[in-house]
Amino acid sequence: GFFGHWGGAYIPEVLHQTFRQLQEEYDKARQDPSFWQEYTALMANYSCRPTPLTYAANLSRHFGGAQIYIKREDLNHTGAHKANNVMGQGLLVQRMGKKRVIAETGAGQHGMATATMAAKFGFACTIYMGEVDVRRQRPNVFWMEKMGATVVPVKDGSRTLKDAINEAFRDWVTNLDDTHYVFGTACGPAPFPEMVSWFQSIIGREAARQIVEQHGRLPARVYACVGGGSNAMGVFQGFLNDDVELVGVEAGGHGLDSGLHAARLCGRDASPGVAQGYKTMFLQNDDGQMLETHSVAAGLDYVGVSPILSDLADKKRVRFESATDSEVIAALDLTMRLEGIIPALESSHAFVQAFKEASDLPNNAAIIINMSGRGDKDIFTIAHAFDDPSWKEFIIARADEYRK
Amino acid sequence: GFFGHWGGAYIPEVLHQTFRQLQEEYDKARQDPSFWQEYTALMANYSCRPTPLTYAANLSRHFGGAQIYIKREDLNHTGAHKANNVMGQGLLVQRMGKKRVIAETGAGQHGMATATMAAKFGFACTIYMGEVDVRRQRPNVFWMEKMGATVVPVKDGSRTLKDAINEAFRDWVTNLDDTHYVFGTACGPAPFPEMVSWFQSIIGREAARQIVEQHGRLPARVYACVGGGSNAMGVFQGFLNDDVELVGVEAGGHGLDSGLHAARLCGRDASPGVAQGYKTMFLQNDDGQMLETHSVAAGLDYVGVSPILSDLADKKRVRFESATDSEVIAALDLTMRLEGIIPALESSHAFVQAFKEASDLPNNAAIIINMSGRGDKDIFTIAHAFDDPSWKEFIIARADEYRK
Amino acid sequence: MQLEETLKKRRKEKDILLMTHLVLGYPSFEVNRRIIRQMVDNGVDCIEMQIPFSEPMADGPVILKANQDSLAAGTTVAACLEFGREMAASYDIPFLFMTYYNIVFKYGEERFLEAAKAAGITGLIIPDLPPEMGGEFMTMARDREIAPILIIAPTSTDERMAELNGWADGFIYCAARRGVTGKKSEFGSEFYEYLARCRRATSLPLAVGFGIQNRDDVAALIGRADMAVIGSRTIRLVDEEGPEAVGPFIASLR
Amino acid sequence: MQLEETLKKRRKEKDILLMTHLVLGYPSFEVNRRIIRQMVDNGVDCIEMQIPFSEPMADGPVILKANQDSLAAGTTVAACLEFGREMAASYDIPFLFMTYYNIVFKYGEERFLEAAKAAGITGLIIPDLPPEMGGEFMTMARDREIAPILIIAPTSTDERMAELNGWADGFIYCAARRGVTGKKSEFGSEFYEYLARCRRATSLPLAVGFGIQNRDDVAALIGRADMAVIGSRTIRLVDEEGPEAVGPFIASLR
Repeated sequence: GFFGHWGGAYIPEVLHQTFRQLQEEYDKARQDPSFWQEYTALMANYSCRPTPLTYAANLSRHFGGAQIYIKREDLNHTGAHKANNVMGQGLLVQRMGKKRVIAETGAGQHGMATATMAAKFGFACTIYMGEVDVRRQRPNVFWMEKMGATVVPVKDGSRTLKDAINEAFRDWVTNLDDTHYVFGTACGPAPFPEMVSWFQSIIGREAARQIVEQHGRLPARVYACVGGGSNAMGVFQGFLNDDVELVGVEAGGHGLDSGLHAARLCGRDASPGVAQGYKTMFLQNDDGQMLETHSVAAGLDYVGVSPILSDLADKKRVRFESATDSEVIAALDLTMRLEGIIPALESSHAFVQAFKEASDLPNNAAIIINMSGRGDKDIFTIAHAFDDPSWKEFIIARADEYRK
Repeated sequence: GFFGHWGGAYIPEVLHQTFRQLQEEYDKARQDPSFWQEYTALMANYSCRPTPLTYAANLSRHFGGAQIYIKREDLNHTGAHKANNVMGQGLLVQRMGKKRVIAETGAGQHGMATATMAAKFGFACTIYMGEVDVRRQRPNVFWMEKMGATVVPVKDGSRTLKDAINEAFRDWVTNLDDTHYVFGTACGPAPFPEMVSWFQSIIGREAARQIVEQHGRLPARVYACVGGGSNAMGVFQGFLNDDVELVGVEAGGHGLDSGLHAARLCGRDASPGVAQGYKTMFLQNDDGQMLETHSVAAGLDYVGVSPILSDLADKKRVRFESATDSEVIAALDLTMRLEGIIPALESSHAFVQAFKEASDLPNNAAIIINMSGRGDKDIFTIAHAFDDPSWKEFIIARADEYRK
Repeated sequence: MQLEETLKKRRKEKDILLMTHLVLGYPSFEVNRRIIRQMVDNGVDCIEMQIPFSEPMADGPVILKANQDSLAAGTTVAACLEFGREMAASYDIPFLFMTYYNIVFKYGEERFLEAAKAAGITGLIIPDLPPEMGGEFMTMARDREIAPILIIAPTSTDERMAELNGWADGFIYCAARRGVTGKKSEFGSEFYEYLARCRRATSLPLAVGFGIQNRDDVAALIGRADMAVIGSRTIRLVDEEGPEAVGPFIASLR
Repeated sequence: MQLEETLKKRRKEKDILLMTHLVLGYPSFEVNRRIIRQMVDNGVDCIEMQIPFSEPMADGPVILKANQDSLAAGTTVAACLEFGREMAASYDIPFLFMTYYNIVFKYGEERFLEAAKAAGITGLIIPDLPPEMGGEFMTMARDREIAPILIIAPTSTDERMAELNGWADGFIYCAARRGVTGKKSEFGSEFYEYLARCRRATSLPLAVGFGIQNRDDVAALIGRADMAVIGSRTIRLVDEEGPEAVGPFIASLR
C-alpha cells in the first residue's frame, strides 16, 4: 500500500478485518479478467462509455500551437468521472454481499454518483456532507435525497470535505459488517488510492487509444486538475510508460502566497503528514493540525492529495502547477464561447494550464485536457462568480414567491 | 412536404427562395452518403453517440412484466436529444455558407443546444424565448449568454414558445441572406418536419440495432413523449416498418377535461389548423385562434404537433396517450429511486405510460422508453413540484445574500 | 376582374392611388368606423381590413399588438364579416380582407368566400398562403369575383414573379423589402430596379407599402407603382393622436 | 516493562483498576489540573491525556468537539508535553499520552519519544497506528521504556490478537465494541466471550472502556478485565456540572 514514501493504511484496529476483506476482494477482481469486462460493460450500458475525445478545433486555432483534445468525462452519467469509481466499487460491494454504502462528498458530485450507484444496485445509502457544503450545494442534496439516499450534514470542524470524511469513517467503524465506505478519490487508506485509480484508469486507457486513432500518435502533454487526484490518476495511467509529459493542476485559489489555496504539491505550504488513514503531503501547520483550504472549485478544496501523485511528484514523472480562481473563470469563459462546452470549475483548472502552454508547442503536437466533469451543475457558483445581475434578480424573485 | 393531410409550407413569399435553398441543400445532403457519415462522426466525437440503451433491471422487476430498456438521450452533450437536430442543421448551415443562426426556445434546451452549436461552428446566434420562459428558465439563459448567444425575451402574446417561434420567423424574413432559422422540432414549414425527423432518426437507428443486440429481438412497444414530436419521430423511425407498437405520450396537464393540457392527438380539444407555417392538429378555438396550453414540462407546452405524427395518428400507426402532471412527478420519483436516473419532466411522460402498461406484457417482451433528456436541468421546476422545504430555504437564503 | 377594373379606372384619374390598412376591432369597431369614414372622406381608394389572428407571423410589433388587443377585447370572425358588410354597403370604394390562412381554413374556405362575397368584399390578402398551398382556394375566390391578391417580394425571381402573377387578381402587392410590416425602407436604385421588375412581370396594378410617412414618400412612387399602401402608420397615429388625426394625415399625402 | 509492572502491582491491591481520560487544553489546562487532582485523590490508577488533533477520526462527538475547542483555544503540542511533564512530576501514578499519529510524525518520532520520556510519560496510545505502519516506532518506544499500548477490537481474530500482543506493552486496550468513543455498549455473553479471547491472547493487563456510567458497570468487569476506562463520561460531566463533580463521580465507581 505504499508508493515511495506515501500511502499506507493508518486505520483503527476495528477496521483491520474490513480492509483485509476489501483488499482481498480487490485483488481477486484485478486478477479476474471477467471483472474488468463486467465493469466496462456496465459503464458502456449505464454511463455512455467510452466517452469521446473531442477535438477542440476552435481553441486549437485560437492558441495557434498544439492541437487540443478534450477527454469528455462530463458526458458520463451524473456528469463527471466520479461515476467510474462508484460503479466499480458498486460491483465490489455486490461481490462482498454488503447491503449499505456510505460516502463523503464535498461539491456533491461524488455523493450524487454514490446515491445513483446505490439506487441502481439497490443498496441503502448515507452521504456525509459538511454543513457548509450542504448549504452551498442544495441542488445536489435534493437529487441525492430523491434517489433515496440519506444526506447527513456534518457539523464538526470546518464543516467541509475533510470533516465529512472523518464522519464517514466514524459511521464505518460502527457499521462495518453490512456497510462499505465508497471512498471518492484516490486518497485514504490502502487499497483505496490504488483501487480508485484502477477504476479511473478506464479514462486513460480510452484516451490513449483515441488519441492515436484521431491524431495518429501520442500527445505531447496531458493536463488534469488535482483535488484528491482521481481524475488525474485516471487519465495519467494511460500514458505513464510513454514519452508524454503529465501535468497536474492544483487549486491556486487567491494565489500561492495568499494562504487561500489548496496547492499541496506545487506550493510551499504543504508538508508530509498522516491523516484520514494515509500518508501524503498535507496542508498543515507546524504542529500537524490541518489548515483550512480554499478554491472556487469545491472538488479541489481538500487538505490532502493522492499518495500516488505525491510519489509521481517526487519522481518528477508528473509536473504540478496551479491555477487561480480568476484564471479559472477566464478559461471557463473562453471554452464556453469557442467550443460550446462547459467544464466544471474543477476541470477548468486543467484548461488554464493547457491554455498557458498550448501556443509554445508545434502544430503537429497534440495535448489532452481531461474534462473531469460538466459545469452546468455549478450554476449557483458560476453565476455567482460571474456576478450575473439577472441571475441575482431571478433568485430574489423566486425567493419572494416562496416567502408568500 | 405533405404527410397525408398534414404539413405543407404556409410561408410568406419573402421566404420562398430561402426555403427553396434549404430544401435543395437538404435534398443534396440526404443523397450524399458522406453527409450522414460526417454527421454521425461529429455526434460521436462531440456528443457521445451512440447513446446507450440502458437495461432498467429494477424497474422491470418492479413491474414484473416486460423488460424495460431506456434510450439515453440524456447523455448527449447539452443533456437532451435536441443536440442531434442542431448539430445536423449546423452542418447544413455551413454548407449554405450562412454565418448566423436564430432559434426559438421554450424550456431552453433547444436554445442551449443551438447556442452550443453556434459556438462550435463559429456562427453568430440569437435565441428568441418568451418572456415568461426567460423568467422560468434563467439558468438556461445564463448558459446561452455565456456561450455567446443573444437571448431576446419575447413580450408578445402568451410570451411562451409559440410567440418565440413567431418572433424568430420575423427575424428570419428580415435577415434571410446570412441567417438560418434552426427550427427546434419536427414542426414548422416543410422541409423542417422531415429534416428534423431525419436528424433525429439517429436515435431510432441506434435503438433498433441495440435492442436486437441486447434483447435478441425487436421490442413490443416503444414509448416517447410528444411535444413538437422530434424525439418521438427520432426513435419511432427505427421501428416504423416493423411489428412494433409505437406510443406517443402527450402532456395531460391537469387532465384532458380540465382545459389545462397540451394534448393535440389524444384529447378532444384540438382540431385541424394552419399556423406557424404548417398544417396540423392545433389547440385552437372555433375561430381558429390558438389557445393557451399547460404542462408541468415546458418542452411539451405547445399548441401544434409534428404533421408527420398527425398523419401517423390518422393511420393508427402510432397510438397516442397522455400523462398528467401528477403522474409525471410520480414516475420521475420512482425512476430516480429504482434506477438512479433522472429523466427530464418531458421524458417522464413516456415513463408514465410505459409504467402503466409494462406489467401487462410478458417477461420475454421488451419495451423501449425514449429518455429525451435529463432532469437535473429542471431543478427549479422539479424541486418546486416536489414542494421541497429545504430547497425553498436555500433559495431564500441565497436571495438574502444577494439583497445585501 | 372587378377589383382590377375599379382600381384601373380610379388610376386614370390620379397619379397614384392610396390604400390604407386597419385591424378590425382595434381599438374597437366603433373607432374603426370613424377611421374609415375619414379615410374615405379624404380620398382613400381602397381599404384593407385585417381580421385578427393570434399568430400573425408576418406582422411587426405594432400590428401584432393590435391583433392581440383586438382578440383580447373579444373580436370574432363573425363580427369582422358583419363589419365588412356594413362598410362595403356604406362606401363606394373597394374593401378587402387581410388575414392569415387559419382564419379562412377554420371557417371553411368555401363558406368564408361566400360570406365575404355576401359582404361585398372584392379582394383577399393572405400573407401565409402561397399559391403552392392555396392554388385551389385562389381559383375558388376568382370564381366568386373575389380577387386573390398575391404578394411579391424582393427575393422573388423573375420566374417566380411570373408564376405569382398567374394566380393573382385585383392587384399585386409588392413587399418593398425583407422583414415584417411597420419598418421604413430605403429608396434607391436597387428599390426602383425591383419595382421595374415587378412592372414587367404583371399587367395588374402595383401596390407598394414601405412605411410611408408623408407626401414626399408617396410622390416618389408616382410613375413606378399604381398604389401606395399606408400600413402601421395609421395605427400608430390613432394610438398617439386619436382617430381624428387620420383624416388630415391622409389628406396631406397627395 | 515499567508500565506493566506498575499496573500489575496496583492490581494486586484492587479488584479492578480505573483509567481516566481527558483532552489536554479542554476546556483549559487550568481545569485539566483541577480534574487530574480530583482523579488522583479519588484513586484513579492511570490517566490518559489526549493531545488534540484536528482530524480525530476514531473519536465520537464529545471528544471530537473537545479536540476542536482545545485547538481553537490555541493548544500546542509543546504545551501538552510540558503539561504532561508537570503532572507526571506531581503525582505517583502512570500518565499516558493518547493522540493521532500525525502529531507524533510531524513532531518527529524520535524527538517525540525523547520529549515524552523526559516528561515522565510511560505509555502511548495512537489509535490510527497499527503495527503494520508503526512497528519500528513501537520498538523505538519500548527501547525508551515507553509502552506502546495497542488496541484490540471485537473484529480482531485470535491470530490478529496474538500479533498485536507481540507489539504491545504496558497493557492491552480492548475496544469493547465497534464504533467510536462515547457510546454505551451492551453487556452479554458475546461481550464476555470477546474478553475471554482477549485474556487468552495476552499476559498483559486488559483495559476495557465501554461508556461506563456507574459502579455496576465497573463491577461487571471484575474478574474479566484488569482496568476499566472512563472516557467521554468525564468530559460530559465537566461540561455539565463543572470540574468539581469529577471527584465524587470517580469515588462512586468502586
